[in-house]
Amino acid sequence: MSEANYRLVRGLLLAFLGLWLLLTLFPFYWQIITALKDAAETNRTVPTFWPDVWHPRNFKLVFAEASNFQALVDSFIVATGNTLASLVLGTLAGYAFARFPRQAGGENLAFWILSNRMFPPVAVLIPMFFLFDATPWGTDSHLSLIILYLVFNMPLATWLMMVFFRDAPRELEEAAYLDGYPPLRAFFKVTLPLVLPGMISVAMLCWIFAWNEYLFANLFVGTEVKTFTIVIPTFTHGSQTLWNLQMAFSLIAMLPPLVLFVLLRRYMVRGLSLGVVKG
Amino acid sequence: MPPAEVRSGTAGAGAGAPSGQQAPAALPEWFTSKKTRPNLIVSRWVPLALVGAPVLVLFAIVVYPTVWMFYHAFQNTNIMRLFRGNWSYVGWENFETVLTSERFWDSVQHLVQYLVFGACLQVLLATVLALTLYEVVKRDWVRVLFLIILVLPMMLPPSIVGVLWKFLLTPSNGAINAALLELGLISEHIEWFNAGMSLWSIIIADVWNWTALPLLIIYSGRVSLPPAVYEAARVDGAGGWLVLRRITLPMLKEVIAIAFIIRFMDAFKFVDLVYVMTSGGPAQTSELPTYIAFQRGIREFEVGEAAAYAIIIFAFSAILITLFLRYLKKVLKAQGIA
Amino acid sequence: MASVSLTGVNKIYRSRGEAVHAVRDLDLAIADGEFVALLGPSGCGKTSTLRMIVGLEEITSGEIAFDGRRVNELDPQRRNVAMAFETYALYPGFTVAENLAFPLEVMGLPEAKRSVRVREMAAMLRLEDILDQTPAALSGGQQQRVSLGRALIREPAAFILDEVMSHIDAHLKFRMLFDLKRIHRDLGRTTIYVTHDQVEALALADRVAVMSQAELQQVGTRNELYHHPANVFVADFIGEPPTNFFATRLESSGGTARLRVEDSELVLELAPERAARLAETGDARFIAGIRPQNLHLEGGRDGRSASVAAAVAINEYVGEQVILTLGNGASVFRALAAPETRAARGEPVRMHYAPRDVMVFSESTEELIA
Amino acid sequence: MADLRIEGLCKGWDFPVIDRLDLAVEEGEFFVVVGPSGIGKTTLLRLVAGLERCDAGRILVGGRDVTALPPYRRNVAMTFESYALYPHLSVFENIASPLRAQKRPRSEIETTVRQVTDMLRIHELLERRPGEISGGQKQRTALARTLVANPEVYLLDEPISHLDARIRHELRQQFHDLEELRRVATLYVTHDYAEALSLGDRIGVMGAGGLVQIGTARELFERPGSLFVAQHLGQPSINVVEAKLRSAPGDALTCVAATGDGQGGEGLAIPVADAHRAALLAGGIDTVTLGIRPQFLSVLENGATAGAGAHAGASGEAGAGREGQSAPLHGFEFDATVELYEPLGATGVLLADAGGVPLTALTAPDRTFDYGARVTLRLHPETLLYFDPRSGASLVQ
Repeated sequence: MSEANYRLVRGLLLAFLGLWLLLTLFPFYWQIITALKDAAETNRTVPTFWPDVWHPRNFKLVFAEASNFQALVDSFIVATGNTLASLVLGTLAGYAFARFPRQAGGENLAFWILSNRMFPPVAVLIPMFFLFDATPWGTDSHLSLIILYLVFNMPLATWLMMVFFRDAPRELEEAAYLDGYPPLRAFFKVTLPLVLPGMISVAMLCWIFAWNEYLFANLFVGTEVKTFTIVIPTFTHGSQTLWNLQMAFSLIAMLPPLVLFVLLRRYMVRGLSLGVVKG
Repeated sequence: MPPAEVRSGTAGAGAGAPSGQQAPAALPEWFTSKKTRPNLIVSRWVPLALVGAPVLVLFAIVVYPTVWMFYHAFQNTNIMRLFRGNWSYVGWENFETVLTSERFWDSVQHLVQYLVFGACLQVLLATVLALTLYEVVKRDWVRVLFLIILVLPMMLPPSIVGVLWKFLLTPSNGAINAALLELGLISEHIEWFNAGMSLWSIIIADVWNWTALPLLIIYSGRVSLPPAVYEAARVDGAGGWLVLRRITLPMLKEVIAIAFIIRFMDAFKFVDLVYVMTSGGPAQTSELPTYIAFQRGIREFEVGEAAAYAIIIFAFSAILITLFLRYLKKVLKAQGIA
Repeated sequence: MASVSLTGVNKIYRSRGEAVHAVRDLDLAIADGEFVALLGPSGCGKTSTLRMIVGLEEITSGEIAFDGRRVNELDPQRRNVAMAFETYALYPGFTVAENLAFPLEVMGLPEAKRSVRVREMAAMLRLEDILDQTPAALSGGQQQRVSLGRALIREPAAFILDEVMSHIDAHLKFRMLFDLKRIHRDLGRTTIYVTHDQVEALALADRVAVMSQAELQQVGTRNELYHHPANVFVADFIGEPPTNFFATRLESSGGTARLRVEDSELVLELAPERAARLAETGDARFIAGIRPQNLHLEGGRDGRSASVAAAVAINEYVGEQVILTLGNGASVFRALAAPETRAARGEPVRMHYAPRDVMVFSESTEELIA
Repeated sequence: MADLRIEGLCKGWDFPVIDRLDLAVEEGEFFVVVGPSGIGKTTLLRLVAGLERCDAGRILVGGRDVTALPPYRRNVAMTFESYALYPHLSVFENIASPLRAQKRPRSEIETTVRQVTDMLRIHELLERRPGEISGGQKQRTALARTLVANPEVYLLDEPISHLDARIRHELRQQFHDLEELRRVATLYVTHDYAEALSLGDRIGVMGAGGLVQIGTARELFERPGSLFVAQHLGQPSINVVEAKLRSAPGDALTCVAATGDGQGGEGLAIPVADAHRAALLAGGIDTVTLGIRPQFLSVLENGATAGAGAHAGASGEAGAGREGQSAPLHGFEFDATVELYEPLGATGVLLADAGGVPLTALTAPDRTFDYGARVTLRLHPETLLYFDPRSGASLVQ
């Protein structure tokens, strides 16, 4: 391939990348301007690409219904509760896999734990539904979701924490033993601070996955507890979808994960590429 | 020849037993009889306890349900029988029902369509985009900015993605139709949620939503390739195409394969966009097997049949996961991580 | 084969808005077929220099020319230099044979000719047995030889080696040094060798260019660097054990001049013509340096007419020799002695030296005066 | 204060690494273990520290059996090759770490750390993080951390091998001067023979499985018990030449060196010194492995003594006279062809070919030799070492 051709190909690739970026951004653009239109404008037969009338009151109107705000609170409780549980269990197991691989059941057990993340939830959901139905707290509760989300978050936390603990030099811990610290004190003095950045990224990932989860919530909760993800598709007034309110509410709801992602992107990208698995 | 060569014939081999000190032919008695004593700083129960808690949890929330499903796949369970406790063994009947139903085979066809365009196309696109981003875009901050933008859709919950695309694709006054009309690419509205199109709509939303994942994986893979190798290739005189063909793609092939398998595994879990955007409709034309399993199991309470669906999906998944883990293990070993 | 010349070369990096001057006004001319070592501590700019020569780094200002032809704007592909990397940079999926053949493949050489050349190179570097293995299976020493072979297999304008021995065991290193020297003798290619290890540089190179803090300090043969170091840095960096330095004051009485060491009772004699040169500067204070191997227990021979008294602080027997650490007042200095020397701790000794072996540096500029 | 005793220590993974090793380091003794990399030196230290469990054997500190104790109950301190400084703690907190583990009062920690850091001249770095200090300073910090622990045994793993020449010499001096280290039992591991010879009160050379020879620096260098020890100590390494023993006229004995590659060259016949003859004859063997130290090969040009002012040159003669033997001063002279010459810092290394036998000689550094030039080499037969070609054991003690 000649030099001129090579340059042409580079130009084409660059153009394609630019186009893809525009296509990626367009839905966000549409979401934002719709959230700023009034109801009448969203339902015009020819949509406007720039609002005729600005209508920022949508963001206030969304919370006129108290249950919408409650949905965000419910989502927050579930995501945070699940993150804490996943992190504690995952950190302990990850440490054991990293430091005592053989005594902790070895590589195969670690891989088995990871594999749980990848199995289709259909195999789990139906029996879990009947199982939780029989418990005192029932299916329609924070706790049921907190436990269910462990299915995908705990294996992720375990696997990632194992990788982070492996990266933390074992010698530092050994130096602490020789300084006279027994194992538990050495863990808190040396090992834990070393993996703290890793733990933060794991916590963020788990939190975002739990915050965003739709399928389990859709099937399990809906009356006592409502997460925002199951509320969003229900923004209707009669047979009319209230697009502007729906878009405004979804903007508010997707803000936490986006902010987390942009602020902590370095950790997150590392976590995502190490985890090589999505939720 | 330097004098060292007279005796140290193994000098070139680097580390190893020093010359003149052959390993004893017979191993000492203590060694042959030694028990593998764990080198533990803590009691041997500690690692077991640390690992035991998550394993128990997984048994409760994954293993037990899976076994339950296996059991009920061979029972004539439905909701009433389940509550009365009077289901009974029916052998392969549930599987027969599933495998002879048109609904199932249609959904398999849909799945294939999704795999080709939702998974293969995404990995292909992701490879091109990731390598373009790394090789052609030179400024660091621009790369980071582009990467953030590309990954944004992944951070959204599926219900927002579904609702957003449903809105964008609304046939009468949706933004996509309006834009296409404006640009003169079409002359009349596309009916995105008609029988022939609804699955395509889902696939479009999915490409927008998830292409960033293989992109991120492949991009990270490219970043971690040793720069010195590329410098060596430049000094050796190799041009862009040769480097891509002989060095970059061969070194990335494991990573690309992993991205592929991940997207394939995801395909068997994929169901949330179907729920939000079309609920499988119209007339079951956008159903995937996973969706039917949920529908039959939890909405229609045909537990036995749903279990049969689940087991079939489970089997395919298991094959893929085993493949994936085996491959991942190999790749990690090669990189010295595991 | 080509000569390489650098004229007024500068390299300035920008990192976080700050300009870092990595190489400053470097002039260096390397003759066709010469072996030159670029020596300096880490971060002195030697690797940047080398990368500019190869073309992996842009030249901020100045000119680099091969055979008088400016190459500043040329890609590495067009400069026709071969390079061996510190990290070896072997192509991971390739076998050893494929690694060696890659530069030839790029040149478009037919398969048959490639394999002949690969076999020749493998014989020269003793790689025949491992041609089918991949780099991951090789030891550091083997990888290093493959990387050398990949660079040598072409006929480049210049051959450039970047810290190629830094990951090699000491025992193996000696052998590799001999190999490299022999290869250079046989092929006679222009070679630039970057290292932080003075032993490697002195052993291999026709001339050594010493760099520190982005600047070239001195270029010269081993004897020039050893006996006439341009400044305190070179005198300190070249030589092991390191040179002894003393802060001194010039003292003249009865027509002879001496250097009195400031924090002890040591007095260093000066050769008359050197004393005159010191007097010319008009300064009173100087840094005096003397190499440990120029301090002797026995006097009389080789013009060792002067001596200093000291007490033995440490007697280190290291096999081939003894390193004596000596003290007088607050001055601590080292001397080399024959291995059978058995001076005990605290024992008083007289160390003899030839006044011409005392190097004197300006206190302000640290440059060699005499 | 206590001594360290190791009895029948065994450790292995895929193959035995340490096989029935016995060692006693007295209170106040500085014992250096030297050996090639990967031979198990670090494993030995880790066993003593308690970071690895031995498969058999006992470790006693001050008579107390610590074999079964975990490291934090052993009262030993160790520096790691990688320094193992805590990156998230300041230099002060790193050094104070053992004192904090012992829950000492704050004021005492403060004073102890100040004392140690003043002594090691790192008192200005206390607020910095390990990432912000140089290699030499890291090493001093690691050393300070072990010193404040006030242990019964010091374990030092390659503490200075990764540093620049000047700092290495400074720290070597520090190890000689530190009273602390000279008060208790110290086990120091290195692969650098010069460091070992310089520092060790006694030195153990480690080969496969354990210590091959233990002795003072001079014992090991001048009377190596085996070829392995001789090869490991000295740079450039000792010349090793396979040779046949031949009776010569009179009752003299010569060894005839085979040519290096078995083709070409007429070999080299070197007379055996009187002092060695009896021992060699008693062995009843006809082939030996000769060891010739490069510094005992003097290079003459045109018959004149070369290397004026160089210790390497001078020591050849002096070495011949050691042990008070009445050796003929002229030694044994033979011709050789120059293969390569490398001037190093304080010495030069000459590769020569003597009748097909490749030899390395140490010379004065400022000489020049041309490829292919003829030189005369001189050798004092008393300085030769003889080894059994099969076992590698020394034949003459």
